[in-house]
Amino acid sequence: MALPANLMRSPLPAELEFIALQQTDILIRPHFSMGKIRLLSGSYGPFRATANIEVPLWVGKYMKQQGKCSLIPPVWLSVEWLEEKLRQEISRPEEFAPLPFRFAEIAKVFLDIAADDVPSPERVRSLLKDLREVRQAKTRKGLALLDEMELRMTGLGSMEINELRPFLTRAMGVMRVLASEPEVPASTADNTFVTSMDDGW
Amino acid sequence: MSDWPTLPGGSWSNGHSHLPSPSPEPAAADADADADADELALDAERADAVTLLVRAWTGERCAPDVRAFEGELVGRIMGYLDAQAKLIGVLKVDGASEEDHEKIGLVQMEMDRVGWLLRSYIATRQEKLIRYAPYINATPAMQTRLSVAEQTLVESYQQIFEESLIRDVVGNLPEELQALDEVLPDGRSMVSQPDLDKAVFIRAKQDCGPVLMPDGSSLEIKKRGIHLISYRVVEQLVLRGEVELT
Amino acid sequence: MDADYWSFESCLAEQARLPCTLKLDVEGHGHLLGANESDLHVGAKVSIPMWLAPTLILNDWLDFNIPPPFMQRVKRALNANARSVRLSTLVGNGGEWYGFGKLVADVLEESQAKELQAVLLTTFKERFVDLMDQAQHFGGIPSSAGADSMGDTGADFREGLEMTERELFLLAQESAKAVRLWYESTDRKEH
Amino acid sequence: MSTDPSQALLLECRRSAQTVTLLPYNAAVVTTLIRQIHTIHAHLVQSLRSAAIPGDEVGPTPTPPPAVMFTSTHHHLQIRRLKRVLLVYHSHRLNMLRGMLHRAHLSVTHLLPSIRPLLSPSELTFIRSYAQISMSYRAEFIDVLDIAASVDEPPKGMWVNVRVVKEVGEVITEGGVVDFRKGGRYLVRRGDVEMLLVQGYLEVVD
Repeated sequence: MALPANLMRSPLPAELEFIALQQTDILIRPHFSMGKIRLLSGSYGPFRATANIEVPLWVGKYMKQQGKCSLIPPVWLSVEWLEEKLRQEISRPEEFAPLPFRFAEIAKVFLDIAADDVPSPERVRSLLKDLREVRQAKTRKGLALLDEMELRMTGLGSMEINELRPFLTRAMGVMRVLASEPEVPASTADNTFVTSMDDGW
Repeated sequence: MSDWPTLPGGSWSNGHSHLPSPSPEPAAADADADADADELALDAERADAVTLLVRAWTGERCAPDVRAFEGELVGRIMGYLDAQAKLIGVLKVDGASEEDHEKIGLVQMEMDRVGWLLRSYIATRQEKLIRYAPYINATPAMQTRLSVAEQTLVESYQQIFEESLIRDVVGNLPEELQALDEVLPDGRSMVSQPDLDKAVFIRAKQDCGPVLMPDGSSLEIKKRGIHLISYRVVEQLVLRGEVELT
Repeated sequence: MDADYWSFESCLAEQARLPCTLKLDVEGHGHLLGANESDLHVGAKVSIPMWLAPTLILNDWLDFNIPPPFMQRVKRALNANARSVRLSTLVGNGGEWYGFGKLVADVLEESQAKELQAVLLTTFKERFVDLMDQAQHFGGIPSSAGADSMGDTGADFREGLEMTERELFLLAQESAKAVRLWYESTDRKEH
Repeated sequence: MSTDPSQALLLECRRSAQTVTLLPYNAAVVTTLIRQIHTIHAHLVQSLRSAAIPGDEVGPTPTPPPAVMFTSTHHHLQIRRLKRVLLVYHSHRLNMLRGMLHRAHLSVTHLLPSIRPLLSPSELTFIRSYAQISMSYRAEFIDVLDIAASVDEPPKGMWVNVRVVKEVGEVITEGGVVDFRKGGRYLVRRGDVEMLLVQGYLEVVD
């Protein structure tokens, strides 16, 4: 395969992380100065040691790993915000509390390479884990509503959707076949007979 | 060596390179989280070349069908990568300033990332083209979605694939059994085509109003709504960009 | 369950045999039809693979009744508790219960077909959520052996599944494992 | 019941897919099935010829007796079934070969030694031709990108500036060959020089 079968079935988690790194803008506090730089994805800078500046998450990660800046966590990546979301998640069993679409990927990058920039990172990590489990239980309840036509999953994040994709698309395919009109061979005796005749035998 | 449309000369070190569409300043993150969940839910609306490539890549990876090849975008990105590679080659030799070293690292990193994204986009298409080669070669509407190089690849693939099956199988059968494109009594065809009824995940970027379902019922698609639904039902919404595959 | 001409699973599914009775006299290839003597007469018991049965039935050369995996006692067991029925025992290891059921429904007359398809669909809807639970349970377990704390590897659960369910279980397990490995992987070592 | 030849081929496909391994080409069973098709086809032609009442060309040909139509329909479907099994077996193998070639970065010389005895002559031709058409497709991009390189994992590697502390000489890296001369400064992927850093030949310069 030009692309392995499992990739054809669904993007990998690492690929979703790549997209989050590319498509998410964050604030960083540089510890150095550098002139403006124009890249394909946009132009960034000039960088001054005093001023926070917005860059794509992959640029922030790159500079942080070089010890050149600290990352400023988004407002939702905090104990207060996540505790409130967890309460909402638990209090409304019928729907998913709105979270940033790529929250799982963004949170992981922050906690992996910039935990020192995140206040009480371990508490944030465990809140995220709790949120994941509550939402997973909700997803399972929602699956019971799956039919061959459609399933609404508003509020789910990209990583949560991706984990379900191969299983759900296949399950829906099975239901569609089971519910479909009979696939009946159109041929009747003479027709089959005729086709065997006019095949020039 | 194919001549990729290189960008007007640009040496990034003094910030004067002129990309055809310098990206608009990225939308500032909305500080007040709850004020507008919209900002949280949808990616910042960006239109730079890499964002467009991410969209093309996601569309190709998540759609059962072969999409139209993004020839202009790919050409532009190839030109950019070509120009940057030459620029970095020059700078590495004659010793760049400290600041240039900084910038080389970032530019090299972006080239790695964009290079991988482009290769993955091409490989994803290649896999679908090869799987449905006979159908694509027999359907002009599909061929228009391919680059010239892809058309050549798909035509030669069908030829060598069928040659092998002829030598090992059908070539050794009675003459009236040698066809490789028969339609069976129950309607199934030997020429497989993309299953447009396959379910896909979509995320609505705006209110799309009601959509007609195969059983005649109608489904309301609201902004930020996420649905697992048959691709055929939402294909037009996807192609018009009102919903995105995810 | 995959109807594509080039799918070997679809070919295998069509090998399932349907017990039928002959409605005409035929000489010379009884053995091909799974009978022991070669000349067959009206009423002879034959077992026909599903790639052949539909056409012969539609030409009114065969009669058949609902095969064992879809008889009343199975329906009663499914009605009682669909999740505990071991479908693999009904169609043999590697058999497709749903796939075979749909092929049979395609040759039943309309009302019987609708009724059988309803049984297939509700059974699948009731059982498939368990597939996800078990897969996430065993796919998501860090220990390499994929066994949970009680050493249960889910093998017993998987044994009872028919082929389509097993395929779904593996899809869910592969996906749960990929996400778990991603959460466990870290860039920290690069720091 | 003993597995009939077509079942054997299909189960080989399933086992090969589940274990992701290419099995030896089963020429014996393939030949048996092809021979079976010819035998049945001969019966079919013969039974059709005997059913057509010779000389009566005028009126519409009367439909032959049910038993003959039953037999001819059975034969007709059986040879199409056997043809399908053969085609499915062969196409499954060709697809597996493609995957193996891509994992070998389209290098036939690298791939062949390990699988050559497993292949039918036409499969060998196929894999060579496939490598050729893939290489010419690759040539379209090669001045900027190598589309034969693996795409399984997005790039994570980070770039670092290093200085050469002890003489190293030429090293093959993902980005090509680098000649590390003592005292020189180079920008390289961290992954490529991890060992040289650990052994003190190179040191990271910020």
